[in-house]
Amino acid sequence: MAEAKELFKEFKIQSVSEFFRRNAAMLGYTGKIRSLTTVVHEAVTNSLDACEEAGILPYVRVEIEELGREHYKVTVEDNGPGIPEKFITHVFGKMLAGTKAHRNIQSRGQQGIGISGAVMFAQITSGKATRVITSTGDDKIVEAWVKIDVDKNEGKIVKKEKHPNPKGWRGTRIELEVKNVKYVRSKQGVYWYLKLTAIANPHAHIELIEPDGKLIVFPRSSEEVPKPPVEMKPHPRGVLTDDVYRMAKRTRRNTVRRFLIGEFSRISDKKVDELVMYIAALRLIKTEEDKNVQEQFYERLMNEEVEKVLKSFGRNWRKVVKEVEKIMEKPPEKLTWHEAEEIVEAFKFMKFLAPPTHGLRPIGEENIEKGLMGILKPEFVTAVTRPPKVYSGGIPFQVEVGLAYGGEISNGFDLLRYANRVPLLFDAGSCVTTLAARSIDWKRYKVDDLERAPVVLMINVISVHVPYTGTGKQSIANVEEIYNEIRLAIMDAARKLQTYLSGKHRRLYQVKRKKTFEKYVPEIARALSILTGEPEEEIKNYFLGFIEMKFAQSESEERAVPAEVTENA
Amino acid sequence: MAEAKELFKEFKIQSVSEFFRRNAAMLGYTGKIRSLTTVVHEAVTNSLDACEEAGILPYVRVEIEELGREHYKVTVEDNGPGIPEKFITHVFGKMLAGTKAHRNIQSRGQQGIGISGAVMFAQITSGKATRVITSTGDDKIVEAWVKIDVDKNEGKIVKKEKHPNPKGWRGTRIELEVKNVKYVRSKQGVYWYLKLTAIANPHAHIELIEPDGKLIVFPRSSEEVPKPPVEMKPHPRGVLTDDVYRMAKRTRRNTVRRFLIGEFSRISDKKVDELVMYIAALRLIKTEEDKNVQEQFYERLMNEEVEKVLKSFGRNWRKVVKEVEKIMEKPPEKLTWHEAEEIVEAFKFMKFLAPPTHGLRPIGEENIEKGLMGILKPEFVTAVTRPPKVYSGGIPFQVEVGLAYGGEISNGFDLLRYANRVPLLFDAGSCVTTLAARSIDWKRYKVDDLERAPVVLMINVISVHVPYTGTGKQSIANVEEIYNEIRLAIMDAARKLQTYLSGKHRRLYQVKRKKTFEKYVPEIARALSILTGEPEEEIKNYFLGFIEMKFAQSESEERAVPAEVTENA
Amino acid sequence: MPKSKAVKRSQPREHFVYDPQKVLSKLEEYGRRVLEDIKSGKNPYFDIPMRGLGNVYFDEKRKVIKMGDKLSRRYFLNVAHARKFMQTLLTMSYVKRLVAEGKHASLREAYYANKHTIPGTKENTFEDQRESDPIIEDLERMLGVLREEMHLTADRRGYIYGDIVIRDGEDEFNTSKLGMGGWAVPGTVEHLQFVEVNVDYALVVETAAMADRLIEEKFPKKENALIIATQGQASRGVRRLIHRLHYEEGLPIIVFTDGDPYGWYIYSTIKQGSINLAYLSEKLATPEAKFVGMTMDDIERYGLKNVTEKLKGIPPNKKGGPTGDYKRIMEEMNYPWFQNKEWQRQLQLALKMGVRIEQQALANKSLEFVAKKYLPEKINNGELLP
Amino acid sequence: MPKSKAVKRSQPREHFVYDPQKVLSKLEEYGRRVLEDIKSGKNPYFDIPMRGLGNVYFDEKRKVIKMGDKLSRRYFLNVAHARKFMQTLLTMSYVKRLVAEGKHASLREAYYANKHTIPGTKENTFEDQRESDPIIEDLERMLGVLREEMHLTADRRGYIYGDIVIRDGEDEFNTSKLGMGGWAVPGTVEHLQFVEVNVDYALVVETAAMADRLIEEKFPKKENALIIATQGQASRGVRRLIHRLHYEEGLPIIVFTDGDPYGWYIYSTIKQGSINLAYLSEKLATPEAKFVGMTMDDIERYGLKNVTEKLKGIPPNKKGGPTGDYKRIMEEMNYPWFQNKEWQRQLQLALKMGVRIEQQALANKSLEFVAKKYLPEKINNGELLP
Repeated sequence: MAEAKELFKEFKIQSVSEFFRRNAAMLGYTGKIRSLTTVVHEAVTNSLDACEEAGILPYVRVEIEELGREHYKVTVEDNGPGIPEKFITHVFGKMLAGTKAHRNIQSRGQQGIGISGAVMFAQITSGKATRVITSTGDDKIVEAWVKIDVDKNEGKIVKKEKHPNPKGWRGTRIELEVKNVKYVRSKQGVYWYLKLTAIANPHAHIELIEPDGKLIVFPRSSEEVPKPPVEMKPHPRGVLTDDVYRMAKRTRRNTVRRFLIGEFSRISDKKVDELVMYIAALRLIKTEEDKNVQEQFYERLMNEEVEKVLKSFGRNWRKVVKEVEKIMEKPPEKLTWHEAEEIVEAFKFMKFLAPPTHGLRPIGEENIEKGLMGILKPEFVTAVTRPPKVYSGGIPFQVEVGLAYGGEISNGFDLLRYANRVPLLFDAGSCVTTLAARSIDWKRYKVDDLERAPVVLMINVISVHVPYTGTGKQSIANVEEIYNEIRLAIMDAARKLQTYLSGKHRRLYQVKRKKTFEKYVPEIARALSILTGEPEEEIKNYFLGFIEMKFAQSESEERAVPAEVTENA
Repeated sequence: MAEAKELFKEFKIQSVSEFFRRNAAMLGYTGKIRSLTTVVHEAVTNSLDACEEAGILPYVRVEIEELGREHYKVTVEDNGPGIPEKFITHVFGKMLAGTKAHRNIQSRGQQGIGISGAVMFAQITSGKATRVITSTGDDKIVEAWVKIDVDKNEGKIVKKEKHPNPKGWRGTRIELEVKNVKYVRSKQGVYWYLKLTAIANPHAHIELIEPDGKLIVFPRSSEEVPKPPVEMKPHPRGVLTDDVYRMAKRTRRNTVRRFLIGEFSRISDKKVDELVMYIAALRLIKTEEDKNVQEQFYERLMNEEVEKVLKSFGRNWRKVVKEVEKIMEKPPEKLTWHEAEEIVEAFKFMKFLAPPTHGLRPIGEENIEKGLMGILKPEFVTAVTRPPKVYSGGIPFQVEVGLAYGGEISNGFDLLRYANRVPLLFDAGSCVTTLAARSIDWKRYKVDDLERAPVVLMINVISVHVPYTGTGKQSIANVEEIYNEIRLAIMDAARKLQTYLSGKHRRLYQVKRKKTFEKYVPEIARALSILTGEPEEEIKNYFLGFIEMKFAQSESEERAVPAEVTENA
Repeated sequence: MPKSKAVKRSQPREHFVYDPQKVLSKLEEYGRRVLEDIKSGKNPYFDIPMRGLGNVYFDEKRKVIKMGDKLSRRYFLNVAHARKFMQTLLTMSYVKRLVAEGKHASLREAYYANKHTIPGTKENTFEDQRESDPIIEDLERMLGVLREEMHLTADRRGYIYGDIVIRDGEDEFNTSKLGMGGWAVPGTVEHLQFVEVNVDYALVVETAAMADRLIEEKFPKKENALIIATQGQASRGVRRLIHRLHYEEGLPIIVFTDGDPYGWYIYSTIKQGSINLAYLSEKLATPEAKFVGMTMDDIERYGLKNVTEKLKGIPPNKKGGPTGDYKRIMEEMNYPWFQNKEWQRQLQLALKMGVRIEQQALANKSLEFVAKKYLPEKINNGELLP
Repeated sequence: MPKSKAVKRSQPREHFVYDPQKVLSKLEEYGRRVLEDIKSGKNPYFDIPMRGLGNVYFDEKRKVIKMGDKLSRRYFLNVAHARKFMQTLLTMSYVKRLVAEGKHASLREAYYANKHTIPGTKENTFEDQRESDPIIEDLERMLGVLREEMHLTADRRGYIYGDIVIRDGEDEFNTSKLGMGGWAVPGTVEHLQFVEVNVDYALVVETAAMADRLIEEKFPKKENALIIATQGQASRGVRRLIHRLHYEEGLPIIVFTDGDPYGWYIYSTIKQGSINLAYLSEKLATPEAKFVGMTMDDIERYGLKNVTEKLKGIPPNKKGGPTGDYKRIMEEMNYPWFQNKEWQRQLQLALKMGVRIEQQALANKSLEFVAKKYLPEKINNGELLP
């Protein structure tokens, strides 16, 4: 038997970069095509987010240069706010760090590893540092080569130069050299990724230079910078004890009551009073020994009968309420774990308004239509943005869809999936968007054969917390509330498409209809002539005259209709 | 437009614990039932690994106590080597740290977060520290309460006591208090997990005390401690430039040549000489400007024509080889990224022996049979351990299966999946083991209706690097080499089952067969009597006598066969 | 036991007259109405009594299915109607020519005669016989005449054997003097005359094999019966013949089918007409027909359990049921003419036993059993179902 | 143009004799052999000529399909054979009784007569007629006799009309004096005698509607022809009747079917027998029969394009083809008796045009067209296919 000490001799600390290497797939670095797309995604997302926060109309230029076999240089340049010199290592070098990942906010990236992962990927495949050129528009341009110190687990600038900035250039340009990747124009590749990004961000001008030198421009079709999403205070139904406990330690408020009112949504002064009663009630219920009676109390509490429950414990209840009230008045940093636990437990029994949704930033119907029209050039386009909803009791989300038909769209159904505006390129099969889109009876909407129709459907699911099915974050879980919202949105858009298609078909139909009757006239005339003995030609003329007359009437009746038809044309 | 500095004001560092919270699902903490199973898994895996390394026959006791609604205490106690006091925080407190995750070794856990994840999970759900009681068998028992300092990202002992150890107790007992979990006896729960663990570890005695006080014992059925897996040096085909570069910085060897020979598998002195030629050849090829010619050279290099390639560059080649040779003689820490890159590129053109497989530790046919027999009590059991194979050119793996039939097994097919002996409980549908098992034509092996047959199939895939489909590590990717090996193993086992079943069925069959003929005799006799006029009774007796005679003969002929049948009974 | 005690020939109650002129004038009248409508700028139409269960009722007094008064209106100027409107007129003009010229045509000939490409299109006047047959049915309902009266013949099937003399045009023959073959019943029997009828009753037999068995066993002679073999569901010709023999010659009609929902349906059709042809029941049905077998009681009584077969489909008390034979039996239990305890008992028994029994299963006893024992016993004792 | 120039009645070449004793002695002989085997401890068996395409050949000289000499041996002591062995003996003993007693039974009666539960089991001797019919076929091949000779009758179908006098037992009648109905052909025609045959040829017609059309148009009288309506595929009775009329009475046989693979198959069966019944072709087939129509050439010649219908299935040159009608045509192109340029041309044309044409489509011209023009023209000019 080996000695314990001996066994532990080799015990070493695993660095974050090692963790990265072991979990590359989870971070999007899996497969040669996808890895390249991920690198571009991280850089473009950073650019778009930065522009958005600074209120700048983004101009993003992506260049992919082939340096050798499976060896590329990726350059992404934007006209964003630039990065202050001292933050460069933080932005590009710190693993598990992010500008916003710690906030309760709808964001494009949720990995918390983002662009530093790209830097890391470049480093382990090519050994090269990432070159960053940036200026905030002041008098200097900073050029820095950033690497990750794999032992210390932080970024370091291996070389830095400063240049004058006579023309006041502002923006950031980063160059990453990567190996073991491949540029292919597939639906998982960079081209497709940028195309989808352009559709969802009509305010962005995006350019791509492919390895063969071809320039592709996805032009801007909206001049309006979307408002950046705002941070939303957590909803009492969405927090764990640990959250409350740690928030209490950090807060600058001076009582627990103020802390609760100030740092959570939907908690008012009155709600805190109610909370006190619930906590008191829960304390009293726990003193009850008969399990059945206890269950009944819990149930009544669930039905908002808190006062009755309290009173059923006799006079004692006022004393307990007093005790609990004291908690609310003490400094938050003195809140104990147990007290935090009591608060969270009470939250579960209380009724709250649904969480606020003002932090959600949909693309908007108009912008979706612009995006689809600008990039796909269809014959018809429509979009639906649904009002925000909540899932799992406390997490707000919102669904929007765009539907484009005909024009330059080739036959065959395409589904463009987005989560918080970010295109999802992988794992389409299990995604709630796919399931919802497939569940629609398209025939009802005059799309007879979806697989051969020139239809593009885009779906964007927006949430502070999108429920992905996997850590690759490429597929949204089949949450019932989201599924239903997507269906409603699609059906709404499909109805508009149906109206359009009906109008288009109706005009052809009238002509065809008249012919339907006319063609039978000779047959009818001959038969009636045999039956009645009257001359065939005469009978024919009676019938043709009758048809003319009727169609002249009906044409004028039906001419009123097209107004409704052209609504979306 | 906002100023960049303002935007970056809120920039904060994300702690590892925050990372944990954001990625809990990936680490197995998703769903109330699964989270509890994961906690138990981490603790039990630690215990079994520790025992194995120390050569101890494990005795593991798991107790689940229900403290309240979705609130449990999990206690896991083992008779392992114990943990030296100073390593306690490392083992339980350091996130992203692991005893073995950095080594090239087959291990039960590959997350690199392991038990500290469980500690973290306990902490954020119940707020409680994890209680650890351990002794290496010396004169003291250490009792420590461990927490994770979420800001500093490391473990801390919040309270520690030492006790005397008069009886020389050795082992580790940990107690975790967790909330938001649920104990259910489902196929994703603790009971099932431990049952599967017991089957794959017949040398372990495992006990479970369920929340209602019920004790379940999975007794030991083998007295042999499996040899711990050994570390395997990396195979040249499986390394990236970054690996070579960093290993060179760390090595204690004093030349690159010795470094290569010493720290990689399948590299000999002669191979290094060969490597020199390949690097030289590659350098020369890169000087060639005609792309077509270059391609031809690459191809010839692939065909081991390195000398011819070198010579085709004229006299110059010797000079280049000399230069490369110098690299091999310099101290490894002086190796540049570019040189490491050249080495890795050359590796791709060279031929190597397949990687060594001695580090793989299958359960073994005998132990699988013992495990299945001991836990499931079937009527028939067999197992097949295939020889090691390699996938993706450089990663060794090995497959074994066990097949149990009848006895106390209830009707309905069950597949028990393992990776490195660890039960896989989730995502069965996409797992290569499921696909392979389903692809078998069971009818061929006398299992007519698999879904209703009393059959249990266990499959264990062993590898230094099991290719999981997702970061949840619950499903093995459909890698062709692995798929084929699993199929071969199943078919081999199924053949043995078939032989068994044939023997069993044959005896019943003979009786039935004789009756088949006898029942027609009266009909035949009557008809023949009508046709020939002979008495019915007489004809009957002729026929019955004939059947008796023939079956007496055939019985003796067929009695020779059963020898082959009982082979595995 | 006196012969044919329970079965007696009665007095004739109908005399058949066929007047082609009636059909012609009706056709002309309808044509003229269409012409008047169009001349006055009205959308011309036909009113056609609706087909199907929704538009029939059971005349309890006269015991026949009759057509209700629901109409469907077929317009010229209606996209959904125009083609059928044209087809209706086309068929009407064809019938006018047939009747006027004294020719007969089969349904298929009528289809082909009227099928042609509409000039200037790729469309045919009729694409399929499935288009022309319903139009002819429509005309029958609309004009209130049999298709036979429009000189359109259905497919023929069935033959007869027995001591009756028929005149067909110039020919006169005794259908028991034609060897074992019997006389094949033509598609139209309107023109037949019954010169001599020397039998006591007509036995309508479902299968040709059973009819041939009875002929081989000389049953018609011994029992003084006319055998009418339907060869499955009775053709319109056979049903019209049965109707005429009963009403014009007073012959009792006794039906002998397999003991299964199909056999009982055959009986039902002979007796009351089918739902689809409700409008014809007055001319085609014979409500006074009786049923001799096979019944469910026969299985027990004659020890035939061994040669029954399982009903097809799912019984009503099982999940997904009733389907197949069971469903058919359930439907038959609701027929107005089966609302009597004898038939309800038989049908209930069938559901309960879950088996069927064929006529030919009687061969399990012996070949002559059916002719020597089964039929004479049941018929002469009057053990017949209503 | 002289009447019936191309079609002449010839001298009789066969005289039919039927000897029940032959069948009986064969049955006894086989029974005795089984008994001898079992007595001497040998596994008893029957040798049965194999059915199906693999065991037939075309006798070029005599122009009929004949059975080859491949045998399948059916043992008693073989799990796969035992039940059939028992069934063979059961059926043999039944046939012995039928023939000995001079009774006839239908296939279904034979099935019921032999069906019973095997004592001590839940198994029936026959579960289904699908079990007993093949045994009877086996016996036909094994004993070399027609099932009719074993007194087992097939379902009857078909009727005849024309100036011939038939004696059936005691009855004698002229089949043109039976009104429009004609005479129904019984299942067995072995016992018929042809007293007078006053026609020049027999016209075999596929559909009853067409036969009735010809009768209505008085074709049999005008053209001195016998009409034989097969009503679809010719029954064994009808085929045997055709064979006898041709060989015993020298009547030329002219076949008139739809112009489609099914019609040509009907012709083919009349002419040469079917593959399944190859062993009977000497008694059932009439290789000298000729074919008048419908042909593919008729479509062009008589302007019938409008009333053709599309062939069903996928043509040979399309993916997944040939299926359906196309496949059938391809098969027919390989029949030995269609190996002549006339038939190859017709079949090729059918493939190319992708259409079929029905007899009744001739009604598109006029009702009397077929009787007044189409048939007389083709037959009297000898425009017949071999």
